[in-house]
Amino acid sequence: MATSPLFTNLDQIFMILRDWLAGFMPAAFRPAAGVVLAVIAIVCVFPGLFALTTVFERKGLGRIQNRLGPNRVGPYGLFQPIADGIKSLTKEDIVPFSANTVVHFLAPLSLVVAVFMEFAVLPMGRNMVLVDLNAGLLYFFSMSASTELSVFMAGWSSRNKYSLLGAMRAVAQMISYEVVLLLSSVSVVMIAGSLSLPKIVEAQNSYTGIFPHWYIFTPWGLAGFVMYAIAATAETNRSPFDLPEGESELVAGYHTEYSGFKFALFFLGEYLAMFAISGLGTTLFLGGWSAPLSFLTFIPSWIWFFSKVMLSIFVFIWMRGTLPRLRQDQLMNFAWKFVLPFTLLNLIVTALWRFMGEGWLRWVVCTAILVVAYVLMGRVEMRSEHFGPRRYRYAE
Amino acid sequence: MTTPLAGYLLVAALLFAIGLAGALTRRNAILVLIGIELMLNAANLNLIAFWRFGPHPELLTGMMFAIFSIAVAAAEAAVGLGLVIAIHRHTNTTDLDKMNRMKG
Amino acid sequence: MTPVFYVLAALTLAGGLATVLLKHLVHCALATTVAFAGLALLYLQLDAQFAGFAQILVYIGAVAILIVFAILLTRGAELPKDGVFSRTWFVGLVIAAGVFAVLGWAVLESVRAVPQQMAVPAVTVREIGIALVGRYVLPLEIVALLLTAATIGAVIVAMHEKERPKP
Amino acid sequence: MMQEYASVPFQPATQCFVSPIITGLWLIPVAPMVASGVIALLKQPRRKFAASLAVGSLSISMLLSLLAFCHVVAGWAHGSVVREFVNLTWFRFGSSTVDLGWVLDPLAAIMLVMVSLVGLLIFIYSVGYMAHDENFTRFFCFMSLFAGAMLGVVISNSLLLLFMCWEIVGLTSYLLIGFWYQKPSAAAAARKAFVTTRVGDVFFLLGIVWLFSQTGTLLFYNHGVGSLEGLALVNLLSQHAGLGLSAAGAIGLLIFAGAVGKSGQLPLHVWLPDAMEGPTPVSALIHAATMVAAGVFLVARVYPLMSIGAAPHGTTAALTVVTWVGASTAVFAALIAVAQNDIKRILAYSTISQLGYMMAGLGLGGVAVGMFHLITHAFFKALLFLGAGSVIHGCREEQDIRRMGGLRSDMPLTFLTYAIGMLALCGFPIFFSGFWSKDGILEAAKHWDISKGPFYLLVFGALLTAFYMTRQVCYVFFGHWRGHESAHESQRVMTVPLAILAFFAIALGVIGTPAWPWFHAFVENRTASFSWHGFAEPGLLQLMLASSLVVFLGLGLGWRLYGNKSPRPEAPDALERSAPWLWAPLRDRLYVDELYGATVVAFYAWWARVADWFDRRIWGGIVAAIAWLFGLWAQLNRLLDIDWVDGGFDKTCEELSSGGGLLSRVEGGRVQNYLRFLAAAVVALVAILLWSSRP
Repeated sequence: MATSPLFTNLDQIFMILRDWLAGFMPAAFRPAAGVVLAVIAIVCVFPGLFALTTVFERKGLGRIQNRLGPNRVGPYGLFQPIADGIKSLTKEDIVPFSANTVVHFLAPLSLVVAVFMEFAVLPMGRNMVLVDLNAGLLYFFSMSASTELSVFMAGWSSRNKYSLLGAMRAVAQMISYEVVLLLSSVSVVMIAGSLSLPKIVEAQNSYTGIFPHWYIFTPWGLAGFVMYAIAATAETNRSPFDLPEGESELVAGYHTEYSGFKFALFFLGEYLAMFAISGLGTTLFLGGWSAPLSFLTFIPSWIWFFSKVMLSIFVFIWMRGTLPRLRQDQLMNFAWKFVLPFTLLNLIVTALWRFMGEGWLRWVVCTAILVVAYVLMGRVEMRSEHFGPRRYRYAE
Repeated sequence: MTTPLAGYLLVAALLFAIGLAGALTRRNAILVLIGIELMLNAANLNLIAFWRFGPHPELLTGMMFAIFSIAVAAAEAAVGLGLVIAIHRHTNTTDLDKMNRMKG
Repeated sequence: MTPVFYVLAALTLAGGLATVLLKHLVHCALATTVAFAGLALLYLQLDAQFAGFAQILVYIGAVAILIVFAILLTRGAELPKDGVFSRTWFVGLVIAAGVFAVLGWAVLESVRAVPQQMAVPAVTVREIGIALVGRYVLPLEIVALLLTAATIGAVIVAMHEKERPKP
Repeated sequence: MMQEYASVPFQPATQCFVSPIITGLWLIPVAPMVASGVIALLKQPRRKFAASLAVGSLSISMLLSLLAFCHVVAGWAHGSVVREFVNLTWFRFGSSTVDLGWVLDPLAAIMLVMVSLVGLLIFIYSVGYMAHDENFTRFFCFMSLFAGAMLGVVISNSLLLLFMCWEIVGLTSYLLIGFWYQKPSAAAAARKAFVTTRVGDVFFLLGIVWLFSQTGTLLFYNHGVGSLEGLALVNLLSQHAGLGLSAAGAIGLLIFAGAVGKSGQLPLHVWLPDAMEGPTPVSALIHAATMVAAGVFLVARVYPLMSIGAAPHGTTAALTVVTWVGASTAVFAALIAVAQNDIKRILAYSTISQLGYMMAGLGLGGVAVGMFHLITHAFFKALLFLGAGSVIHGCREEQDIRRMGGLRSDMPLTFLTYAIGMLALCGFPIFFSGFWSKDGILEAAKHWDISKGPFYLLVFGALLTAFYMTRQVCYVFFGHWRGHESAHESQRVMTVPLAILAFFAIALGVIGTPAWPWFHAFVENRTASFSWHGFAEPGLLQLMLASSLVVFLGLGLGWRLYGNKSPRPEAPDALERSAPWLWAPLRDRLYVDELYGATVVAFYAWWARVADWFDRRIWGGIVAAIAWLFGLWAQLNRLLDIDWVDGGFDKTCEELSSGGGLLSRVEGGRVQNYLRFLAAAVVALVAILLWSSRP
């Protein structure tokens, strides 16, 4: 079934489309044309997804808070994003008087560009990857790292203490959780033996019986995925880690002073970052575009990828609707005293897993180590770190 | 049509000189550090260029050297900036011309 | 000489110059990141993917941020009153020029000795990894040690002394 | 380069398929060791956590041991291979490599289960026993370390690894005997134990070195090239070490010397009674059940070395030595035990004598006979010790049996279990495991055709055993209470292990009866079959009858002398009244300690004095003379300095400082200046370099 021509055509439909379109070019330019087409596709698809997600999020939050979301524009308010887009395009673009104009202008651009770059290495389906770098993971992280700077630029150039504080928080938080993000994905690299994301997906794309070999179904994989999810939430400044934009404390964080289209750009950037990071998580732990059960492989791979991504987006929204916000010191304690050590331990466990060879023993040992460590660190040691009132160090 | 080694070396040399100039002429300690970072990067460019054009690129020597020196540079930046901050807290200045006392 | 190379070299050097010349410290820092990015692209030109991405990750992702933090922590953000260049800036300039002269001379001297062969080495990350844990395992360990020491040192140096006398 | 990766230790898969039970065998000893490491890091108040960690880790290793045991039994039942091992290269120098490894065979499997089970019970017991001690966590740290090392001894497939674990065992024994180091007696006992066992270990080490030099490997089993396998043994047998011993026999005897030290055989038994200074669970675990058994286990492990070259039903010089040492120890210790008044000392001496039995069993009847007695003894002796501990606990730390009595009503459960243990030790017929195991030894001794001496010795030992155990029980549990304040039964956590041990003390006999010698078959890898004809061998029934008679005789004698009459604590012992000439030497432990004191210790003291005298007089004198000379010289120098040198020196200094003043302008503390000088210098240097290197 998985080999019928219809299936393959459906699965590869975008490839076929691209090649067909590129076919109109003279042979010399075809590869370039193919790349350009792919880029265009990415640049069109994900903003569209972003538009949908905004409605999705607002309505979802509405449901969680027991109210109807936007429901005026179009059927079920589906055209809301269009309206928002028009609004933000037509609004006046206010730049504070004392702002550092150039930087203030460059910040959103660089942010969005860097985020778009991240999508270049994500395999969104069988053969559906723009470039298959053999250092793909590293590339992804380097791009996501370079967004921090634009956040800082935005915060600093607005000459507004709320913005600056927001930016500082954001940067500090992103840096400290980026470490975790990297380390938790290193364990996947250790097992898959490659930094290239398509290869990592291939490594997970096989089945015992009907069950897939996704890494999340191993002790270290599960632990790594949980750590990754936490870090990803913090990395994208989403609730409960959304201190940088904590309305109650600093008006809107680093994009307080932005309005109109630049603000829209920031908004877009955040959501794209969410997509990208969920896509990476899907690729690393949830088997990328591979089907969850062996008899479901007839459904095209890209559908699987996007549905997994949207699922994790839904989880993001869910958490935002449910969890209260942390405090800065709690955030940092959590990062450095619990998440990071546990991730490091997870690396060691992965190494054990790698070297203990096949057999049930490694399951027992790895699970035991992780559980014990979790109990000791999470329950026993963090007990002293109970989230009590804050001791202000500088308020003497 | 490819770039010869000399091109890269010249760029590296120029960058090194710029970094040195920055380190020598600016007042601010942080900028001196930045200049030193630039010099280190120029050196890295050299290393990688030599690796690429050398007789045995498969041995990875130059590349490894560059990677290690990146790591070391990161450490250096951390410690250096830490020192600058400590000094600033101590003497309330980052101006090298004012920082000329041998003892705090 | 390819145009790409020219563009990248120009970008890098412009970033470097801006770093040295700009008045405002934060601008300098940002300009530095431009230089770093240009260098990373040059590495890619030299088929050194890994080094290039590592460069972006470490320098733009970490060092630049570090510098910016340092600038803000030392109130370097506002402009100094008496000029940004030190009193004896001229000497420094001369010496730098001298260094460049000597280096350039050296390069041009040695350029004819360099073979122009261009065997594109297909270096995968895997090989780099094997080399790292194989031939270069000792440097790797030492660097790990160094980084640890540096982290601790930086923290201790920059930490607030608690028993500071109240002014 | 890939070759190097192929020899990464974590790849036993380089051999053919090995089940994870074998590859994971190392977890058994490692679990308690890790636990002890963690406990060592804990703070004192974390008592509950420490205890649960120790017990938990040991129960993990017990489960794994059971798994391993079932694995071996299954392999044996299917007639497939029963000995599997994993070897790793530790390091190599020159051409020869030093390998470590672990092995799983019937011997190891049985010992694993025994050690981990008894150990676990004792751990649980000591949770209650040590509850009031302030060094609770330290105790469990040492205990777990000991358990881990002991399990390591059991599974190790390399004499070297075995020796390491052996030494850790010795160390923990030292630490635990001296656990209450504030008691000087305890500290002394610990030191004594350590030093005495060292004496044996030196010979052991010699044996190891000799073996390595002869065979080039320390692995026991390694696909036919191990040191206990054909090639090596034949090679060892072929060469003579004098005294009618082959190299194999000589090495075996050297290793046996180590065993003598560890399990308190005749010349080196003196430390074991003093070791009772430690907490009672320690005495039970280390000095009754496991560690002292390690010696016996070692002999059983290297048995091929000793038995090689024996004719069928014949024996070798080495085995003869083992037999005689064991038999004489058995009687010797039993004699002393008759006249002791400390409840734990009596048990200690009985342990020594039982170990003698085991050694004799090994020498006479081979591995199975000795090991069977080891296993049964481990259980009932642990039971007796824990019972003694419960008695001591109940009597407020009273250890003198003359100050107890009538406890059978005060602590019934303890009395019941203790009685079971005592009967098992005496070898009460049919129902108790001790009977069967001891009977096996006696039978073997009877058929020994070199001499009948050991047989009579062992029978006499059995008589004595029954006698002194009866004496002790009468003193402790019968008559009326002679202590200070009344006794009380111990709490549940202590009595439950007693009950379990008691069950084993009875039940274990079943697997070793002549009718169904399952145990022997398993150890010697034969097929076991049940048939009553086992009893039909000539002389077996008579022998059983005789030994039962002996036991009854001993019990009767004991009851006759001590039964149910409770003498005042100060009153002389019944036996003392009847035979003082016999009593005195027995009470003083046949003067062995005094003998050592008069010879070895005295010699060392004398030697120390001589060395001291040398230090003070000869070397001290020389040093003093040299010092005086130097003093003189120094005076001279001083005069020179003051008069001539200083003047000129001051002048120079002034010059220098003025010059330095000039130079210090350069050191303005300006970082950038330094940098400038640096750069300028570099420019100059490079320029010169290039200029000079121009064509």
